[in-house]
Amino acid sequence: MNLVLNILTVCAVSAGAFFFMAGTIGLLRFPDALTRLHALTKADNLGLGLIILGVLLRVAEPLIALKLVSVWLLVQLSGAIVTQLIAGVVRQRGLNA
Amino acid sequence: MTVAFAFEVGLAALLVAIAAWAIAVRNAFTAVVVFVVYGLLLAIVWVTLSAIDLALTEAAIGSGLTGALLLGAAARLRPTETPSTAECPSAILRLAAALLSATVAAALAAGVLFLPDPTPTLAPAAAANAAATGLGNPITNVLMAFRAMDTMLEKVVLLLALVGAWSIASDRLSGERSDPRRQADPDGVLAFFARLLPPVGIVVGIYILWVGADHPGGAFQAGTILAAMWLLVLMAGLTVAPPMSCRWLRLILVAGPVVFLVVGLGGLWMGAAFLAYPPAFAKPLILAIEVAMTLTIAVTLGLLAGAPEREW
Amino acid sequence: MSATTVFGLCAAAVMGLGLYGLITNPGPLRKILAFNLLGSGVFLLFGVVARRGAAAGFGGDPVPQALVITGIVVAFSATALAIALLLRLFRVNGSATLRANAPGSAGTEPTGG
Amino acid sequence: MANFLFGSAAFVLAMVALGLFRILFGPTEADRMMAAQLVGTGGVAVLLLMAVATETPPIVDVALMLALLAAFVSITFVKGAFGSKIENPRRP
Amino acid sequence: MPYLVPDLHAVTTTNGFLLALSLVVPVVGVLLAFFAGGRHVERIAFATMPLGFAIAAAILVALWRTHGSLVYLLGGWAPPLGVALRADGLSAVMMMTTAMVICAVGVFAYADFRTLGGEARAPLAFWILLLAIWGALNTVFLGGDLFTLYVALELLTFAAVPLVCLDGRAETLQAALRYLLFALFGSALFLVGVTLLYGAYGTLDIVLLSHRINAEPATLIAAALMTAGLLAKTALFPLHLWLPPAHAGAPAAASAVLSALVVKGSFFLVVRLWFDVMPGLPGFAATQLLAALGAAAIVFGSVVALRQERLKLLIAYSTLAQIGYLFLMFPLAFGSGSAQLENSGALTAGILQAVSHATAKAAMFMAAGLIYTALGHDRITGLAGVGRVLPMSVIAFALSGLALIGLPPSGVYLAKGLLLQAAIESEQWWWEVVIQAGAFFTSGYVLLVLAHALAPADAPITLRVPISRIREAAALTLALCSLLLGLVPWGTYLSVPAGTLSNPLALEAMLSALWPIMGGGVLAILLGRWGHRLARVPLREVVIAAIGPARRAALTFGKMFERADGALRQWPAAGLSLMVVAIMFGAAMLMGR
Repeated sequence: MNLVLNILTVCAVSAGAFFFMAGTIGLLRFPDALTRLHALTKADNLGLGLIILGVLLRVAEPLIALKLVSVWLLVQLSGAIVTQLIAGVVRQRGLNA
Repeated sequence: MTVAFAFEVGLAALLVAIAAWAIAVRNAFTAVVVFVVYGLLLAIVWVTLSAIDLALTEAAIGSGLTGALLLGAAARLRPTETPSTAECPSAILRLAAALLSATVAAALAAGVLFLPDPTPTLAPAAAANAAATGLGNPITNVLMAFRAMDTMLEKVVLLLALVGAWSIASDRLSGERSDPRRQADPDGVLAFFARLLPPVGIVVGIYILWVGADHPGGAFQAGTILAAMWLLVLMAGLTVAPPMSCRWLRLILVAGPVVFLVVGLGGLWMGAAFLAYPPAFAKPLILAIEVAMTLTIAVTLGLLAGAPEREW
Repeated sequence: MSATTVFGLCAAAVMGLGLYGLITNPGPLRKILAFNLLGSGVFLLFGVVARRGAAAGFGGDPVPQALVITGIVVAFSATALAIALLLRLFRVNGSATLRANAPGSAGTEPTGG
Repeated sequence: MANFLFGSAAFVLAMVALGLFRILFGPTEADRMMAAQLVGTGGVAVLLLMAVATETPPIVDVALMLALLAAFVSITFVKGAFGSKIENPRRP
Repeated sequence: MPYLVPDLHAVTTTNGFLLALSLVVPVVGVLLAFFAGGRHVERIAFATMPLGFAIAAAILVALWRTHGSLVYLLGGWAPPLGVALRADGLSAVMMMTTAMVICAVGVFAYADFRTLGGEARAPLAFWILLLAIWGALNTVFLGGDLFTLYVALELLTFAAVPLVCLDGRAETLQAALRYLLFALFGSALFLVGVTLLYGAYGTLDIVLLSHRINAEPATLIAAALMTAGLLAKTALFPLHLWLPPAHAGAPAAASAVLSALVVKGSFFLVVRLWFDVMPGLPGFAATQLLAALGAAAIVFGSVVALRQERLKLLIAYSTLAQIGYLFLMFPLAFGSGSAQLENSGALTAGILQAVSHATAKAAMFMAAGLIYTALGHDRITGLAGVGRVLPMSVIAFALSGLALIGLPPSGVYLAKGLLLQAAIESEQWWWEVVIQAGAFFTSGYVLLVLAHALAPADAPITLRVPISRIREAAALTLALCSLLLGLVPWGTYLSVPAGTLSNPLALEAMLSALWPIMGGGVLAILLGRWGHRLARVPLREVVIAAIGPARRAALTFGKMFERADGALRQWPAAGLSLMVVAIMFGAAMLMGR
């Protein structure tokens, strides 16, 4: 059982780390602000979600599990809001200014 | 060399690189963004140094409120962004500054390397006296009991900073005043967020305050969260900060230190000592002070961090 | 070489950078930022001292850790006051510079009263 | 397992550090803000990984705090970006 | 008597609660005043003043009766875990001075900062900040723990900075911002030192540290950085960039507090650090270096003061010079036998200088403020006739000037005697020269102002605003205090070597003060700004022919100093100076090891 959990954790965390890498590459390589924003937030939120999933498997206490889930929800929420707002700024100022 | 150690070395190197960047970069806005990143990394550093209380404080203050304050100022000061060349120190001055700073830094590094081993510590003393307050978090013990004077004075420092910032602010002038409610869009994303997040934030704040008695957390961290939530609501334009003439606002601003002083003078009156707690009531008294301080800190920090945005 | 030593040296480096920035950066906002870096270097050094003093089941000496919390509050107050002054100066003056008006004069006209 | 978790934390941190180049290149302030947002998310991930790696549950509280305040600085930025157009300093 | 008893196991002494009260009373005043606001602010301030004064007096009495020091353990927690408050003779004397100056300033400021009608910002802020400065200074004087002292020092700064810019003009805002940033620079250096000391010794308690400390590298680095940081806050030359604009631009009542008291806070901490925490550490070279900076401050501050056009700036630069005097005692208190700083007559002299300067400078700023209010300007060349219309103010200025020059029985006269004696005993003749020369410079700028103020007016002067007698009386009282300080029985609180002092009221003593006054007259004639005043001198051609070349040479010299002052007060130069001072102290201490 423990071994299975370990393997699952390793898989989830590795996948999460991979998505972080994808987000970073997107942030660095995509041509303009809006596409970069798109790449970054999606990949990162997914990456964080997977990492939290991997971490959840190793946590026994329900309070901590609750906190982990709230962390993910909070990051989702702020990510969504901030993306919208920053996109607004980009639209107002133009892509390169 | 373990993985953890490699992680720590990498973290330290990254921290120094980012600090150098924040100093070297030309544009003030970029410098502030880099500083925010620095604050986030510093929070991780505090975790690796087993100082969770400090990580909480840094996460709230370093990257949160200070970052917001500096960012707001950078946005305001954008017109002055290009300083006249006369203001930039000459290359010789910069070289001299670099040499002298490097000398001082080297001396400090030597000081660090020469620190005695084993290090003198007060941890055993703090552990031995923890029973006197009944609190499990040694840092709360130090802040609220052993060195309560510092904490009380620090609250006065906060109040004075507020008095200073307020004393130079302009009075509300008609026409010049920009009511945030007029600019804000009540149905916008920000307003939605500012309605959704604060309830969560208040719960987390109360939790951090409550847990601070026995685990990392405490009044200051909780107060900072509440301040951030209040600022969020203010920025979304859902409400306006009350004017300084408001009686209850002033009551909250002095509540923390006043409760602290009353309890402290109570200790003096009862024949113990100023700032001494009667053993039987130590924990409830400390918690009462912390609750009052949390409110005071929240409002003071909110007003201080929001100061650039408003006419009082 | 232990982790505390690494972070201790890191603290010294950050302080050096803060000092350099405080001296050479022309803009007041950048000076305030450099002061914050300098302060965080000091706090980091305090944290290293605390970590070295780990004993009695604590991960670090709680006294310096508590001092850092007080220090952070004081540093934040300082930052807030400095920025309030700076923005006020900008509003009144239209510029935000620390340069004395002309070398050789005291730069200000004193008032009485 | 602790080593794997620390390694993952180091990897995420390295990715975050790479993302910082976006602050360097810009070109817009929005790009720079995005990179800071990345550090926030990445920092939360690193902290959670460290919490399980060192088996120190209170670290989760730090992550919670970061997650709660993640949007705060960005919102200040957005307010500043709009606000600066509206208000101009009074010149003597 | 700095902590005579090595009380490693500190206990609260009888009457120790007075120490806690002396901090609590001003803080309660601050909180109440902030909450109550409006007209109540002044009432609360004026209720706090006698109370605080009484507590300071009670501490003096308690110390006199115990012949030792008062100790109070806050919360009952003994150091190193807890924080102790300690009062020795030095702190008691400084506390009493503070109480006196604050009360006098309060009386003086009432006319300027009275709340009329609704609540106004400046008065509310002024009274709150005044009380906060009081509380912070008392903490500085009593604090027994280096970190508590750091917090107190920051409290002092945060209370002092807004006082500079109460009028909200761009110049004062800039002065306040420079002051704040440089003070923060200094306190950051102080805090680094605190960190290193904690890391090395595991305590920040002054008494415990003094027993544990030894000349390790970390300690030396800490000592050098802390000293440099404190000097930046004290504005010792060449770290004075913030002082002249801040002290000259503030409202008169605020200038009086800033110049008289606030800089003394960090000076007092230098004394605590060197005499109590680490008396054996600085060594001969570092004490010489410190006094050399002081000597440079005297020459520099005085010459630039003589060149000022405005009275308040002249007084601000005179503060710069007077700060220099405070540091002359360090090499003279250095016992060559014990190789450490000793609590001797020289230390007493330093504290006496601080007390004299506090009272005299507050009086000077008050007098200058009244002159400014009455005339609407404070150009020195335009002061003619003031002596006739504002006699009490001019007398207050003159008396405080004479007190600073060292006319017996002033505190400075006593201090000078003690310093000279220490210099002779320790065979440091060069400090004798500096001490004697210092009085010449002081009398130079005092005479310059008096010569203008007492000259007959070109046209009858009408006062813009009537000046209340109470305000003039406040200034005059402080000036008289300063002039009579030599008559106080200092031996009760400070160490005064027996039988060293001649009767200060003897004719001989009076005559000895004439020399500096004459020398100062020459300096004033050579360096001062005279406007058209010089043209009225009888036998003008003869005089000009006689002094012309000398004056031209002196003016070139003076211009050079002014230019150097302008360069040193640029931010990067001041920052570099701070680093250089820190490194030099480190090197000097390393040499003295």
